[in-house]
Amino acid sequence: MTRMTRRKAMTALACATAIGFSFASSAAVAAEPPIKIGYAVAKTGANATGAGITTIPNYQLWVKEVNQAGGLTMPDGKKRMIEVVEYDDRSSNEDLVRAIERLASQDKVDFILPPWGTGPNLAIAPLMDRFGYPQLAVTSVTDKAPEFAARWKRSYWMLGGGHDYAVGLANVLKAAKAAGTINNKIAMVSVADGFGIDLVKGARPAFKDAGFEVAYDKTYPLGTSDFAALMNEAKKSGADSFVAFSYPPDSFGMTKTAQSIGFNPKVFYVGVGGAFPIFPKVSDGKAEGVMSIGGVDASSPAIQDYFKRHTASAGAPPDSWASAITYASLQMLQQAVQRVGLDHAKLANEFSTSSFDTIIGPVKLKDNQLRDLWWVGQWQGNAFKGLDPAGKTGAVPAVIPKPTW
Amino acid sequence: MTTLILGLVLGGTYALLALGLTIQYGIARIMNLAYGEITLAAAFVLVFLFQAAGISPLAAILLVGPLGYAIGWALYAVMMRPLVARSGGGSRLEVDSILATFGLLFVIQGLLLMVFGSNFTSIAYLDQGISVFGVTVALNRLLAFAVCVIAGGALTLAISRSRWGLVMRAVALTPSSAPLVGIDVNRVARQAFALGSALAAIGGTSVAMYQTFSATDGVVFTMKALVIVIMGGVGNVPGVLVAGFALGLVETFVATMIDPGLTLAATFAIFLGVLLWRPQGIFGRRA
Amino acid sequence: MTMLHVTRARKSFGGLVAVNDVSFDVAGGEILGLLGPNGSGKTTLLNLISGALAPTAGRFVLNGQDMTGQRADIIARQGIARTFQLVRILPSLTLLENVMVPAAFGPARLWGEAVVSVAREALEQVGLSDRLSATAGDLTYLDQKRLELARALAARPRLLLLDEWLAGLNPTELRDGIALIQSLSTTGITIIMVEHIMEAVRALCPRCLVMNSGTLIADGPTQAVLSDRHVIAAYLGEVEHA
Amino acid sequence: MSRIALAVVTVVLLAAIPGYLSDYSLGLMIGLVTYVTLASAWALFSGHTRYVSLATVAFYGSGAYTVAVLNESLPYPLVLLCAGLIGFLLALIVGLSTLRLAGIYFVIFSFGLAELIRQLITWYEVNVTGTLGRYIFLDVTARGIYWQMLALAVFTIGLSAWIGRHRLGLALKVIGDDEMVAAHSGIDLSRTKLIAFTLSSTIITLAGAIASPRWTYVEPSLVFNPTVSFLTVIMALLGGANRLWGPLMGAVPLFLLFEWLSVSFPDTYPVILGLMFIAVVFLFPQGLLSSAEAFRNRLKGGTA
Repeated sequence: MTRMTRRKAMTALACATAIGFSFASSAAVAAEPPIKIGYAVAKTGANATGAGITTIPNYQLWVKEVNQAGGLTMPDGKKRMIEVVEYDDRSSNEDLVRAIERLASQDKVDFILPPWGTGPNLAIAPLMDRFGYPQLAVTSVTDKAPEFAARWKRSYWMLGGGHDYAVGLANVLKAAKAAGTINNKIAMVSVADGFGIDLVKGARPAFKDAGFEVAYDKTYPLGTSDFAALMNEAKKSGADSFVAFSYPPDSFGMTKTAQSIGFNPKVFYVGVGGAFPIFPKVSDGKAEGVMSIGGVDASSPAIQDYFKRHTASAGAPPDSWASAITYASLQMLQQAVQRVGLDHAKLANEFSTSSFDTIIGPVKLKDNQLRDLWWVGQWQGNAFKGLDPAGKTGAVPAVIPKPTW
Repeated sequence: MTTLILGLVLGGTYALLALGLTIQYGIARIMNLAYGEITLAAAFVLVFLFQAAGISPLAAILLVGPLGYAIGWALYAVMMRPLVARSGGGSRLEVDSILATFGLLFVIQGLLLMVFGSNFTSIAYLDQGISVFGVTVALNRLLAFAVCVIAGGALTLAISRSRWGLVMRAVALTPSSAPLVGIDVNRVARQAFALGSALAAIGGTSVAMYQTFSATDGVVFTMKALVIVIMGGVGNVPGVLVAGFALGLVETFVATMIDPGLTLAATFAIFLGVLLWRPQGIFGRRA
Repeated sequence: MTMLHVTRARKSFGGLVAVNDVSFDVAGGEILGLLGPNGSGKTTLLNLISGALAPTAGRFVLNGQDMTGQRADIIARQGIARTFQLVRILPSLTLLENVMVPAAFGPARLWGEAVVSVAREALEQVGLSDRLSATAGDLTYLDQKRLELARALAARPRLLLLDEWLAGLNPTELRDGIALIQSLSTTGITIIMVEHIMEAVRALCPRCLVMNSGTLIADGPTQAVLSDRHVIAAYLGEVEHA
Repeated sequence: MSRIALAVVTVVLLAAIPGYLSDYSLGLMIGLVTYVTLASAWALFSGHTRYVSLATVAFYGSGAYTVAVLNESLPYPLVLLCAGLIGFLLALIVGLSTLRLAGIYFVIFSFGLAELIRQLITWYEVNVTGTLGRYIFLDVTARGIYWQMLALAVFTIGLSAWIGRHRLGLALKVIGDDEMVAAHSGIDLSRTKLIAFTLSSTIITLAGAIASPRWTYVEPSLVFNPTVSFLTVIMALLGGANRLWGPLMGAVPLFLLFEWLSVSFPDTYPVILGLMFIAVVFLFPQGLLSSAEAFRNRLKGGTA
């Protein structure tokens, strides 16, 4: 094979001033060899959109910031620049597996950042385990996280499971029902995909336990583009709450359809995509009151600052679900390296046992999982704010009923 | 009633998407796998014009349509013509055009990714509801439906009544003997391909109004269009209209009465069924 | 002894009746001419006999065996071989391979040495044995015609259907072609040939059938048939149209 | 004889290399051998008959999915056997119903088939089993996968070679050239096509089954990725689908090229890929092997 080109982090810098700055700083630390960090994410194919919104911009932002500050600090106080090796997995697990093998055995990178998505993270888990690399799996939602964390000792699962999100939503709705703002009927639709099924399986018992009747409960195939029939049925069901465990294009399509047919449930909840920065535009500026997965502590200065930096770097604000957590995972890496260096066993131990200070607040993993997450969020003002768990710092009370479109 | 109207409106958007493909494949004999990408490119251009230049999407259609025509013309002249010449009218053209346009698919998708990024794109335009016989339908869908009916109706008329249509039909039926009566097959095929591209672009602009899309969605459009074209009978404009409406009705019906999870399966099952029992299309004539 | 027995054969396409209740017999070893103006249904009749088309009605019996409505490959294995009006060779195969095909899949179902020697023999019969490994697509028109005949012969057929095999040849080639078919007749093969070239018909076929608009209008010794009033009218009618 | 000896030595060498390769190179070899298998198996049916099938992934994915469903309840060899059987039955059903379609209709049908199977499996999983996304936890190492895939590739090419000398091979070629002549020469069209299609599809299903343990997690949308079908077609056509070694000659350079492009130009490679694709169609209409042969003949003969 021909020699590969490394996309050095320096060349990835966006603006000229930044380049100048990094030259200056890299000259100062020229003696230290760079740290090689590799990742393989989808730049083309079905996963490219998700990776392009949540994963890649955060990797780029973090690398840029670290290198502008002179690099990663090692335990001995010396700084080493980051050199990035990146591959496109073409949204194919076969290519992804090969790329990880390449990163580990050919490029011998110091650390591998995870790909986007539940399937891809699972596909590389056995490999990462075999090579001994810690895997900070952020963008994978799975109820089996405890099982996986036990199976692959150096894997960390940081976005919870479908069950968690379903229960969180049930809590929010239960409170609203108790307050008498909504009736006991729910219209629920879900995408026929691993993600939608996980959530809907958690939601059915959770809603039942909370005393709800699921008046409409249907699954639609991945790739559906027209929701008129579905939304009309949901509207006719008489439910005050509309819940969709959906993917971004579907979440958007349903929102638009609800608006055009004048479907105004008191609770309007969509799945992935609801917390995307594009959502207010999709909803024609009427995102207020829409609920979705995730959320951020909008009052936190760290988060506000992160939103600003992300906007400056990527040209768009981050999504309000997995983006901040992705960035936080990189901060964990940064701090762990500073404490114990690049040894994989030591890093793994550090991730499992220590706590870290990140933009989402102090983070300490429990059984290799991040459990302190926002399960439900809502658009209020111009931000997507966390609702549940209600006791979490920064939680806001839910606005129910949602203002009409 | 609701099912009927929703199904018809959905069917209209489907049929609009398929109109161009049936002309490209039926008359120019090019199986254009990059059809969806052309649709998508037009959608991106519309959004760009709307957001950057503030041009109203309705006006933009008037711009994008001719642009699609020009691009289709150029594509045919540069890329397809040598393949057509090489095949000498044989069946090789089908395989060659599939392969070449598959490459084109990558090129356009790659360019879209580079220029517009991988993000979801969406504009809100005319998406307020409007009541049609008591059923609320989005205005932009209705617009697509109207464009479809007008374009489809005009095409049907033009092809069945005008001299130009006669020439088109002659080329579609027997490209080998059309030159005998003085028809420049190459010119007609180029016109048809360009017209198909223009229709694809118009379809794309209407998609941009009602749907969120990203740069990797093109294949979805191609497949949908293909299903409809095959069902309606290749090159058969009224057939495409009816097949599009039928598909919209079936999907809506299945989603309402049976299970939304089976809509796509139903689409493909019908499609495969049609292929097996009437490969010339529901409305095609037996060869 | 009757080799082929056709009873009230009929083929209609939609409203158009291409073959209209045609009945005739062919005796073993006979060379039968099938004449008629263009579009009179001759080729369709051949297609019905060879199984390329399924008849709308009628019966076809080959050597006492009913073959009505059978698939073409089964009929071929019963010993009927044919050439096509527009010559159909297998362009990407070599000459030898072309000719091996019916020997391998036809009535004899030969393979190995046997199939090659049969194929060589057939190519020799038509005078192409010096170019066994040439690609068939590269042949001239006449050689393609020869190849097609060799292919039909390699099936070792009991009944050979020739569809205007002599058409498009120049006078010298025509003489060679007629001689070739004549040499075949000595092997005892039965032939039905659709032909427009009267010279060839007179030289080769003791008996003729004439069709017009799907109907059999004459059946008898060639000389008598050709001077029949109806036959002349049919041909003259065609001239007027042209 | 020396040819066979050469082939044996090559296979032995190929079987021995995993010991000397890095994990990545081994992964690369697995991918390479997988596509050689797919392209050769595809050409087994489509190469000679010229029925361009885009159903490759329908079978490949079915194989992978079978392993995902059965890997916890049956021993591995039995799982493979089941996968092969399912591929065989599926091919039989599909073949019986579709092989009378010609030309573009067959192409499109085969494409729709993969989508239909994917939709049906999804619907079944969602509504009947209530899970979507299955895990494959098998103790099959990368080397194990490589050896199995290599064996399958050798078997496929061997089978193609054998068919090429057998009457089935001749029958397929004739069908590819002219079905009318084929029928009139006594070839049973449907039976011949069905046999070749079933053989080819069963091998493809097995390839999917063998490759699947590398992915750990399997979902219909992941395993029924239409790109696999397209790549297979392109590789076989590039090399020359009607030659024994054509698919291999197409798969090896294209696979390496894809890998190189995606590694070196992660951002622009779709455009480059597309352009090359078009170039291949224009420059090597008959496949690399034929073009190479024509070139050699020109050098040798001087005049054509």
